[in-house]
Formats: sequence, structure tokens, C-alpha cells
Amino acid sequence: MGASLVTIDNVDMRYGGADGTLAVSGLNMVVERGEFAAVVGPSGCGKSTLMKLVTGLHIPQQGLVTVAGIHVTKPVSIVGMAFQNPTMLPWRTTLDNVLLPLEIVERHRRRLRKHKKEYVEKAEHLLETVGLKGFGSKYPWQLSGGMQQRANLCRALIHEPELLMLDEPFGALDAFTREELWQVIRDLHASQDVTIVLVTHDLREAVFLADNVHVMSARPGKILKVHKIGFARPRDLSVMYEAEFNDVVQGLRGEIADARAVA
Amino acid sequence: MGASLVTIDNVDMRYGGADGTLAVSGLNMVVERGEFAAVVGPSGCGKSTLMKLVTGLHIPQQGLVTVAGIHVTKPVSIVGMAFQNPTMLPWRTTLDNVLLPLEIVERHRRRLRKHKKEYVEKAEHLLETVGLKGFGSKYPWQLSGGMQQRANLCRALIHEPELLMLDEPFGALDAFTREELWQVIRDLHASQDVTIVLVTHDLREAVFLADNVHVMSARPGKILKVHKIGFARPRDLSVMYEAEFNDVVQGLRGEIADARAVA
Amino acid sequence: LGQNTPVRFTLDWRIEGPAAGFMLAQANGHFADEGLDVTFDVGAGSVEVIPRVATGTYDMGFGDINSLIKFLDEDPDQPIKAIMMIYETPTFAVVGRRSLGVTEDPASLEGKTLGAPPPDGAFAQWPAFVEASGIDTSDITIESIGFPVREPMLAQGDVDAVFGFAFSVILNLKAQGIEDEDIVPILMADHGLDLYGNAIMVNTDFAEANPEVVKGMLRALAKGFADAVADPRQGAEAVVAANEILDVNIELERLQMANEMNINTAYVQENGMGGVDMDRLNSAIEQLKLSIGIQSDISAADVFDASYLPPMEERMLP
Amino acid sequence: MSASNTTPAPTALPVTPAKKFDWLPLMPWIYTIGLFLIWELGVRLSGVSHTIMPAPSRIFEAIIQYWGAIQRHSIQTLYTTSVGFLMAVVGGLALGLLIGWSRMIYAGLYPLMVGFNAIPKVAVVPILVIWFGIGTVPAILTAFLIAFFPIVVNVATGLATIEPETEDVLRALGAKKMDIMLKVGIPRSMPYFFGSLKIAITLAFVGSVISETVAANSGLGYMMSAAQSQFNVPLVWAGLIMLAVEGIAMYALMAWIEKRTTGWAHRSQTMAG
Amino acid sequence: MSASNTTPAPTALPVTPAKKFDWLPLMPWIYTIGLFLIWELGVRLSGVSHTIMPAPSRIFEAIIQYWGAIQRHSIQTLYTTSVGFLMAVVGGLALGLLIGWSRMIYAGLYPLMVGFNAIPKVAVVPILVIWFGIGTVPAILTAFLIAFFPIVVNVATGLATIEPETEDVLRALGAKKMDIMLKVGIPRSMPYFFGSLKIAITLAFVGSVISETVAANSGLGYMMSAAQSQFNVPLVWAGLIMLAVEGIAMYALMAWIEKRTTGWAHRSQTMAG
Ligand SMILES: Nc1ncnc2c1ncn2[C@@H]1O[C@H](COP(=O)(O)OP(=O)(O)OP(=O)(O)O)[C@@H](O)[C@H]1O
Ligand SMILES: Nc1ncnc2c1ncn2[C@@H]1O[C@H](COP(=O)(O)OP(=O)(O)OP(=O)(O)O)[C@@H](O)[C@H]1O
Ligand SMILES: [Mg+2]
Ligand SMILES: [Mg+2]
Repeated sequence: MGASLVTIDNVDMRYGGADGTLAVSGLNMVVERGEFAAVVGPSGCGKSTLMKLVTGLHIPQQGLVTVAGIHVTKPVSIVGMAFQNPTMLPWRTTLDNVLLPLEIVERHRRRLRKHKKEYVEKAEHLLETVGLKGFGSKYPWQLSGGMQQRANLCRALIHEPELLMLDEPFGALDAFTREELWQVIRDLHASQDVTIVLVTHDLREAVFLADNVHVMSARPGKILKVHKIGFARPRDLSVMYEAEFNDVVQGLRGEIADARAVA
Repeated sequence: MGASLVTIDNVDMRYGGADGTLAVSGLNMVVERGEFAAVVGPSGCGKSTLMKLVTGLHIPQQGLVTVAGIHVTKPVSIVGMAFQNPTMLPWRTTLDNVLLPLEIVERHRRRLRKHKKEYVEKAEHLLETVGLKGFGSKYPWQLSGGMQQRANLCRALIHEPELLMLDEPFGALDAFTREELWQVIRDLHASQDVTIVLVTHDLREAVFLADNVHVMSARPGKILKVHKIGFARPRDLSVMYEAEFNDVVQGLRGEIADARAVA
Repeated sequence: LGQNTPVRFTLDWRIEGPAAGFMLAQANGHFADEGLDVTFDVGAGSVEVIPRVATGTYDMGFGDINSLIKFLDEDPDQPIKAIMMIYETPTFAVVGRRSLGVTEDPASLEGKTLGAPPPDGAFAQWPAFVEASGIDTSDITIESIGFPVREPMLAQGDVDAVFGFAFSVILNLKAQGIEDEDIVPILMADHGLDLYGNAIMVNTDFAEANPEVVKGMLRALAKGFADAVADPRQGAEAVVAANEILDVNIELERLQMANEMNINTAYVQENGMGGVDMDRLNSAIEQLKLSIGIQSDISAADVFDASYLPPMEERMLP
Repeated sequence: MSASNTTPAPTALPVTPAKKFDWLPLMPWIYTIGLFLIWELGVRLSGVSHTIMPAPSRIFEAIIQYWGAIQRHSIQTLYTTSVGFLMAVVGGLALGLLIGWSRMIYAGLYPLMVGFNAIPKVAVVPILVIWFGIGTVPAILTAFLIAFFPIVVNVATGLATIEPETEDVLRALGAKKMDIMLKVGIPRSMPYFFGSLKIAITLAFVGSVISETVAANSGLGYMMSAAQSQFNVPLVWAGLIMLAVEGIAMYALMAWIEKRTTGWAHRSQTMAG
Repeated sequence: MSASNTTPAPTALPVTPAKKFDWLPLMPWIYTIGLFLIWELGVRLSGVSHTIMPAPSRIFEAIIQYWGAIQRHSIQTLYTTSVGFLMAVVGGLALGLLIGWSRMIYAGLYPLMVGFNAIPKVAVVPILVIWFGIGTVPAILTAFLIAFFPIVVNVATGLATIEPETEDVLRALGAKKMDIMLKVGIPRSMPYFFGSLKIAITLAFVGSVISETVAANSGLGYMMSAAQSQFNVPLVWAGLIMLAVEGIAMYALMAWIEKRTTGWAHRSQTMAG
């Protein structure tokens, strides 16, 4: 096993009892420590389910999920997760929502009271990075959809988790904001010892950011193929204008088309 | 005025009292009857606000919104709206959620009791069109994010409204599902006498579908420019591989980059 | 039988031993003989009866005449009058425990703590009793305690004596396990307080419209109470038949005490039950001016109407 | 590189936890029996007189001894309570919706209702008796009067806390306020409504018993006050136990309906888990 | 083609509706005065005696006449009620959280509590009096015992209906159940909690008055039962009115706290609009 941080071994996950929806079946996946993995696949194929399996929010009926070598039987505490729906707590301001993980995660909560100011500054800096400067005092329901999504991303990052699970974190953003955030995530991955799993529908996003792109089949989802993305890091946005980049993207496109057809 | 279905005239909209967020300012827009208008702009610029102004969910503090020649002072009943967040009612199955507009809109509610079966068939057909066959009996919280968004779209279409307002209806979908739905919407627009306003972050989507693409500035939002898209209808997906198509998209890209910079 | 005139009658309390007269009038067919179909509803105290009858919700009732005097003093226009006295002597009493230093002498109450339910009829007479017996109230403490805790608190020694009707307090104290010898009733009537007790009352509008019905009622009731005096055990059984959770022997004891102390008194033996001495009633009103603050110049005739009573020989108790 | 190219993970144990015995349905019994045991012991050890607080064994004796009367009175109370409760459900729902409907009605009526409900209903019973005589009617009305308020409050709170996003779905269709009430307001406030039913049913019992105490020839309230004036304390407690049993039975019914109706709202795994 | 290329729309009237008079703050007064007027008229026209149902004018006379006593007793009742209510808030919240905490406790304790609350508290007061003597303590305890249950039910309902999506946010961080309770459970159930406070405060008043009726030398319950036995019906009603006024005052306080605390939940425009 060595350095693999996440392993999913032959997992079946069915929602709602014996005759419920079989979301994923025979799912296998390995993410090495420090890797940037992207997961792509058709809508409803089980990507979010995969994310929740890894974080331990769901426990599979069959098969084994391990994170950092430990069999996942309850939520694991080393992850930061950005959910697909930005589920901000409506009774907290955006800033307080972003600070939430610090109140929970053992390592930070002890320091929080004393170093409150420092942490608030950090959160405000993070909000600024995603273009939400000055919105910390607003409630989440006073933000636009894309702004909520960005706050959601901040919440996943604030406590500097070892494993970052991002479920379509840029879906509601315009192309430019999105590209800016790609760079933020890229730099984060480069500068820190963090493992990232990213679910996305944007193949260019997947190829630009990831080391490996996992292609999922239609429901019940399993990994059909894993593409190793070879572009040298650090990658610049200009890499996307290279012909090779487009070839990889087109290759993936074709595969997803097949995946959909198969199902 | 002639055939313009929607006019927005010099509208200011501020949320939450005098010192709240000014979302749009000096907003002007005209949508002709039967037109397909797309609205693009940076995240948080006021696109959703614009949509809610047109449907009468918000009443502007300043300026005038008219729909079908009537000054909008309360929600108008001729629209179908797909909200950015698919706010499905959790106590209704997906099918019942889709049928909801029929229980409200005058024209249908009278017929509903008698022609229930016919309407249910129609809803099921619609669900099938968006790839949700067999999910009608599930509750919305049993669907994936993308599936909810597709159900949300069905709900906006079911009562065949004159004016269709779509707020990022395809954001959570993979490229293929998305392209399929583009074609669905395109055909709908071609075959019926419907006016469509589409908010999107996907410029290719905007150019492929729309007659006019309205580019909004950063917050407080106003329309910076309106692009007339000249491609002949009916448009095929292959139009996207034409050089001219890419030129238009790149042009728009540049403009949005400017719009962001200006703000 | 279906032709019988319906009469709605409200009792003062639940059906217990002292109500044997009503039950026997029913059980022995005295009402039926008068062509009456009487329904008895239980009451929530001998005061509550008065508004029930005054408003016409009930045609007749069994309630406290002292409260009726107060009621008519407040509003003389109310259509209600007493027409037949049942408790010729009320057993208003202060009941204490010998072990707590209370004796038959009212003066032994000085310095003691007395428990008093505010709605209690005996407590209402306290000022008149103080006046009549001449005790010094300066270091008497009066604690307001409800009926459900009256006897338990006395049994526990939280208070030294309580106000109430002698027979009910005595029996309840026995039920609490207090020895007979330890129970000391100080009857107010024995110390200068000369009042009447519960009487049959009628809604005067009803009486004017149905004088014969009212007369028939009183005849039947006189027979019923005579039956209860003659055969208390039958009376107790009739009561238990109506209220099956009771114990016949206890109700018998209760009935006998009521007969002895309230109903079949010396005066009644002589003059028959049901009537009043109007002078005595007037002097009672004088005493009430002190105790419950009668203000107007209400007189016995405003309260009691003897015209519906059967002749005296039909009212004699065995 | 294909997905099958995984390093062999620790042997894939199927996660089938040994089926544990399900204690849950037994819990009500365990708690109840536990309570009775502690009670029995407490009474025996402290030597409290049974005229103050009888031991459960003594109460059960009384239940057996007076079973005929207890049964009859229990059924009467169950009947008046159920009718009053049903009226409270209908009336409370209607009034709650009315209050939720208009801010003017809310502002005007709410304080009055709060004021009315701060008044002990026992003060109202004599008036009811004057209007309706004693017996079933005042008991039903008292049950109704005491039970409707929690329903009103919770339905009104449910309506007031609807998420505007959900409302907008209907508003955008040009829905009338009535439609929004019916399609969103009522379903959304159902969890609140069912919460309130649990409060209301217990209060309905209290109401009918209070009324029976003051004005009735039957019912547990009547029986208990009759027993009380006899200082038959074990019988009083037998009545109280019967009341509790009836209350629990009605609660179980409510809980069952709630489960079937508002399953969509009860999806939390952590809470009550 | 630029955006300014719009066909001239109908003259752009600024939408500034003529500022209408705000009736809202007046509504409670209008309703209250209306009620009193109807009451007064009803009594006068029907000619009901003031010993049965006094007219408001008569009640106000009594309030003025006995103001000294009324004031003293009102303060006593307000005091016992407030203390009992505060205990109920703390206890109810704690018990509600406990019940929300574990399905086992829920299953075991809930039915018992329902059973206990179906018992009229007036049956419990004598026991309290025997244990604690008469006066303030049993009044406070009765207020507490009667008022805590709605709080428990609503807090537990609030916890049970948390959206799992919200919970997952914390669960994904490896939060302990306690954390979820504190960070999601409690805030999420606050709207329910405040709803229940409105019910609880009225019940607390009922509780302390009942206890004062049975065993106290002061308080509105004592005053009313003393007045009742004197046929001073206007004074009884004066006591009831004072109770209502105190209830409304406490309600206003609750509503104010609610508004400040759970504004996030009260965003609906349609409802109560
Ligand atoms: N309910 C609200 N209360 C207060 N402010 C709001 C509210 N809704 C939106 N806003 C503010 O109005 C501005 C415009 O929001 P809007 O939702 O229209 O943006 P948008 O263009 O749809 O953005 P996105 O692409 O992210 O969905 C934002 O700054 C937002 O903070
Ligand atoms: N809570 C649930 N209860 C029952 N079924 C569920 C639940 N959540 C998801 N599913 C089902 O599981 C399948 C996979 O869902 P999942 O959310 O993992 O898809 P996804 O790949 O994330 O899709 P998308 O791209 O649309 O977000 C879907 O068919 C969905 O209906
Ligand atoms: Mg998903
Ligand atoms: Mg938006």
C-alpha cells in the first residue's frame, strides 16, 4: 500500500434499504498521498456518493474504504469537504460559516479562543482570495449562488486538511472566476502537502488541475479508466492552449460518451 | 413597443433597506416576443436578481419593469422559472414537484382533476426527455445534484409558459447531458411560441442557443453590451466547431474580462 | 311514565352519605309518585350551586343559605330563593388535634396556626365566631390551604387546627390515621354562632311557572329524608349504588353524623324539617353582616319562601 | 493505467455487523418498570403513608378492586378528550393558518390568545356549566379550549419560518396566497403541527379531567375527586395512572401518524440516533 | 446593438407608493378594545348579573378599588411564574436535547413524560404542599412542572427534523455528536424553541395560579379563590385580567427575544404578511 492515502476496494453502495437505488457497484479507486485526483462521469453516476464514502458519511454495504490506512467506519477527521450544494448554516454569517471547521477540528479548536483574531484574519484573507472581500458579515442567504459556492470552498480550506474533497466546487462560477480559483487550488496543492480529490464536469478543469483523471461509468458507478495527466507542474493557464491538452480533453470526452452509451 | 415582451427600464434594485447591497443599477434590457436571450456576466453581478425582477419576485426601488406591456408590481403568471438552486419541495415526489405548476396556473388547474392521467403522462415524458425516467416516484432528496437540476427544468417547462426564465439550468451537468438538453431547449424554442431568457456561465451555451447575448457588468450589474448572434436556425451542434462560432465566443470572453476589470 | 315532568337538580357536592335523602326519594319512587322525572347532577361545592340555579341552568339545587344571602345582597334581582331548609344547624367547626394543644375551648386556638380553605363555608364565619366567642386573634396565624391538603396537613402537624364541616373533617382525619381521641371539633354553633346551613333552592321563574312541580318536589324530598333517617343503611346503600367507589360503612357513618348533627336536630324533631324560624334567620343575617360583609338591608323574606312547603305533619322525621 | 491497477487493499471484509439485539421497542417498558420499581422502593423505604403517596403495588390493587368503575370512567374521559382534541386540531390548525395568513390578524389576535391562555381553564368551567349544564359538553369544550393554543402557536411558527426560496417557487407561478398556504405553508409546517399535537393531547386530557372534577357525573376527573374526598388515595392514583396510560396510547397514535406523514422531515441520522 | 438601444418604455414612474399609515402596532389595541366593547355590550344587552359574568367596566372598577391588593398579589404571581418558567426553560431545553440525543432515551422517556403530562397538575400540588409547605415553593414547582413539557417536545422535534445535509457539514469534519448538537442542533431548533416558549409561559401562569389556589397566602390564585367565596365576582375577573396582562407582557418579551435571535428563520415575506 505504501503511500496511498485513499483506497476504495470493490465497494457497493445502495441507498435506502434492499430495494433502494444502487449508486455505485464494484467501485475501485486508489489515491496516493499528495496526489491530485479528478473524477468525471455522467450526471447521477455516483460521484457525490464516492466522495461521501471516502469521508465516511456513508458506509458501504459491501467492500472496503480506507483513508490513511484506516478502515473507514465513521466520518474521518482529516478531510475538508466542499459539498456540491453549498450547505451554509443560515444562522451564521459567512465569516462564521467559514470559521466553523476551526471550532470542530481538534487541532484548531484548542487554539481558537486565544488566537481568534489570527484565525479571523486568515478567514478574511481566504474570502478575499475568492473575491468575497467585505461579504464576511453577510448571511449566506444574502449571497448569490456563485458567491455561496465560493464561501463553501473557503470553508473546506480553512483548517488546512490533509485530504481535500471538492464536489463540483466551481459549477456556478463564470469562466474567469473559475480560472482564478483553479490557480488558487493549483498553488495550494503545490505549496502544501495536501491530497485533493475533485469532482467536476469540466474536462478542461480536470485535465488542467489533476495528476489522474478517473472516468466513471453511468449508474451504478464504477471507475472505467484512470488517465494519467503528464503535463509538467507548475502548470500555467496557457497550457490549455497547447494542442496536446486539447487532445487529452477530447480523448476524455470520447470516453465519457462511451461510458454513457454503455450504461 | 410593438412586440417586446420584456422591458427593463433604468432599474435599480437594492437588497435589505437603504444601506443594503445594491445588486443592479441603471439596468436596461428589452426582450422581444419569441426571442431567445442569454445573459452572461461575472458571479454575483445581479443575473439572478434580473431574473427575479422580470418575474416580479422582487420589485425594484427605482425604474420600471414591464412584461407583456404590463407594469410588473407583483409576480406575473405567464412565466416558467427554473431557479438557480433547484428548490424542490421535499415533501413531494419528483413527479409531484414537476406537476406543481399545473396545480397553480389557472389555465391548467381547472383541467387537472379530469385530465390527470394525461398530465402525468406528459410529466413522465418530460422526465424521460431529461434522462430521469423512473425517478418520478423518488423524493428530490434522493436525487443527485444534477438530477435535481434536471427535474427543476422539467418543472419550469411543464405548463408551457409564454416566457421561460432559466437561471443556470445546466450548471451541474456533464457535457453530454448538457448538450442533449441544449437541443431539447432549442427544439422547444423552435416549435413553440415561447420567449426564453437564459442565464449561463457557459459562453458556448449562450452563443449556441441565443439570438442575443446580454453581457452584464460586475455588481452593481447593468447590461454592458448586447451581442446579436447571427447563426441561422435551426442550429446543429456542429455549428460549435465552426471557426466563426469560436470567434464570437472569444469575443464575448474578452468582453467579460473587461466587464470584470471595470468593476 | 313518559309523561313525568323533568326537573334538573344540582346537588351541592358529590353523592355521599348525607345525600341519602335525595337518593332515597328517587329510589323509593317518591318523585315518580309526584309525576316528576328528576335528574341529579353533582356539584362543585355548596356555593357553586347558586349561580347554576340563578341562571336557570338548573331548576333547583341544594346549596348554602349563607352564601345565598351574600349572593342576593350583591344582586337582589336574581331569580333564586331558598324554599326548604335541610341542614337546620350547619356544622361549621374548627377541628383541632388534642396532641397539638387544641381543646374544646375556643381560647385554646390562641397562638395556634389554623388552616383555612378560602372557599370554605366555616372559614367564612370566622369573624362572627371570633366576635361571638371573644377570643383574641392577635397571634393566630391563618394559612390558606386548599381542600385536598387540609386534613393531610393537619395530620402532619403543619397546622394545629382547620376549618370545615365537622363530620367531613372528622371522618377524613380518621382516614389519615388520626385517633378518635386526638380529634377535637369546636362547633361554632356551640359558641354563639346561630346560623342555618344548606337548603333547597329554586329558580323563582321556574317556581312561578310550575308551582305544583315545586311543591311535589318538596313533598317527595321530605319523604326521602324521612326514609334516610328511618333506615340509614338503606340510605347508604342507595348512595353507594349511585357512586360505586364508596364504602357502605363509611357512608353510613357519614350519614348518621349528618342526620344527628344537621338534619334531625331537636328543633326539627319538634317542628318538622324544612321550615325556618324567620326571626332566627334575620338574626343570622345580622351575624353575617359581620362575617361576610352583608351591606344591604336584606331580610329573611327576601331569602326564604316557605310557601311551597308541604304541611308540617308531612315533614316530621321519625 | 486502468482502474483495476490498484494495489491490493486489506482484505475486503464485507461490513455486516453481527446483528445486534434491538432494544429500542423495549425501552418504554424498561423505563416504565424502572420508574415503578424506584417508586415502590422509595415509598417502602421512606414509609410515606399511602394516603399521601401510595406505592404502585397498592395502586394496582385499587385498579383491580375498582376495575368496573375505572373502566367506565376511563372510557368517558377518553371520549370527551378525543372529541375535544379533534375540535382543537381543526380549530387550532384553522386559527394557526389565519394568524399565519395576515400580519394584522397576527398582531391583533396573538396577544389576546396568549392572555386567554394564561388564565387557568378551571376558572372558565363554571361559566361553561352555566351555559351547557354539567357533563359531556363542558368537558369537551374545556379540552378544546386548553388544547387548541399549542397547535395555533406551532402552526403559526411553522408558517412564519418558511424559507422564502421555497415560497418563491410558487410565487413565480403567480400563485395566490391561498395556494402558497395550501401547497407550501401547510406541508412545511406539518412537523411543527405534529410536535404540537403531542402537547395538545396531554393538555386535552388535563382539560376534560378538570372539567369533570368540577362538573360531571362520570369520567376520571369525577372519579378521582370523588375518591379524593373519601381520601381513597390509591384510587385517585389509579385514576392518574389510567390517565397516563390513555395519554400514552393517544401519543402513540399521533407518533404513528406523524411518522407516516412527515417522513420527509425526519431524515436526520445523528439526532435521536 | 447596444443595451441603450431600447424602445422607450412607458414613462419610468419611480415606484414609491404613497407612504401608508402603519396600522400594525395598533392592532393589539384595536382587537383588545374591540373585545372589551363586545363583551360590555353583550353583558348589558343580555342582562347577565355581574355576579355571574361582570362587564369590563365593572371589572375595571374592581381593579381600581382593590388596586393595592391586586398589585401585591400580581407581583407575587409574576415572581413565582417567572422563576418556574426560567427553570422550565433550562430544564426543558436540557431534557429536549437529551431526548434528541439518543433514540434509546427518546423511546423510553418520551412516553413517560407524555403520561405525566396527561395528569392534571392540580393532582400533584397536594404532594408538593406536603413536601414543601405552602406558599412560594410549590407555586414555582407547579409552574415548572406544567411548563417544561412543551419546551421538551418542541426542542426534540426541532432536533429530529434537522436536514441531514446540514448535519453532514459537521459530520464530515469528524465532529462529535455533542458538537453537532451545539453547532447545528441547538441553533436549528431555536425557532421551535421560541414557539414553545409562548406556550410554556401561559402554562407557567396557569401552574402557579393553580398552586396558589390550593395552598398560598398570596398571589392571584389565592386572591381569586378568596374573592370567589365572597361572591366578589368582579374581583375574580380582575384577577383573571391581571393574569392575562402579565401573560401578554411576558409574551411580548419572548417575541422580542425571538425576533433578535432567530431573524434568520423569519425571512418569509408572504406568510404573516
Ligand atoms: N436575498 C438577498 N439579500 C441580500 N443581498 C442579496 C440577496 N440576494 C442577492 N444579494 C446580493 O445581490 C448581488 C447580486 O446577486 P445575484 O444573485 O443576482 O447574482 P448572480 O449574478 O446571480 O450571481 P451568480 O452568478 O453567483 O449566481 C450579490 O452581491 C448578492 O450578495
Ligand atoms: N440520499 C439518497 N437517497 C437515495 N438515493 C440517493 C441519495 N443520494 C443519491 N442517490 C442516488 O444515487 C445515485 C448517485 O447519486 P450521486 O449524488 O452520487 O450522483 P453524482 O454522480 O454526484 O451526480 P451529479 O453529477 O448529478 O451530482 C443517483 O441515482 C441518486 O438518485
Ligand atoms: Mg453529485
Ligand atoms: Mg445567480
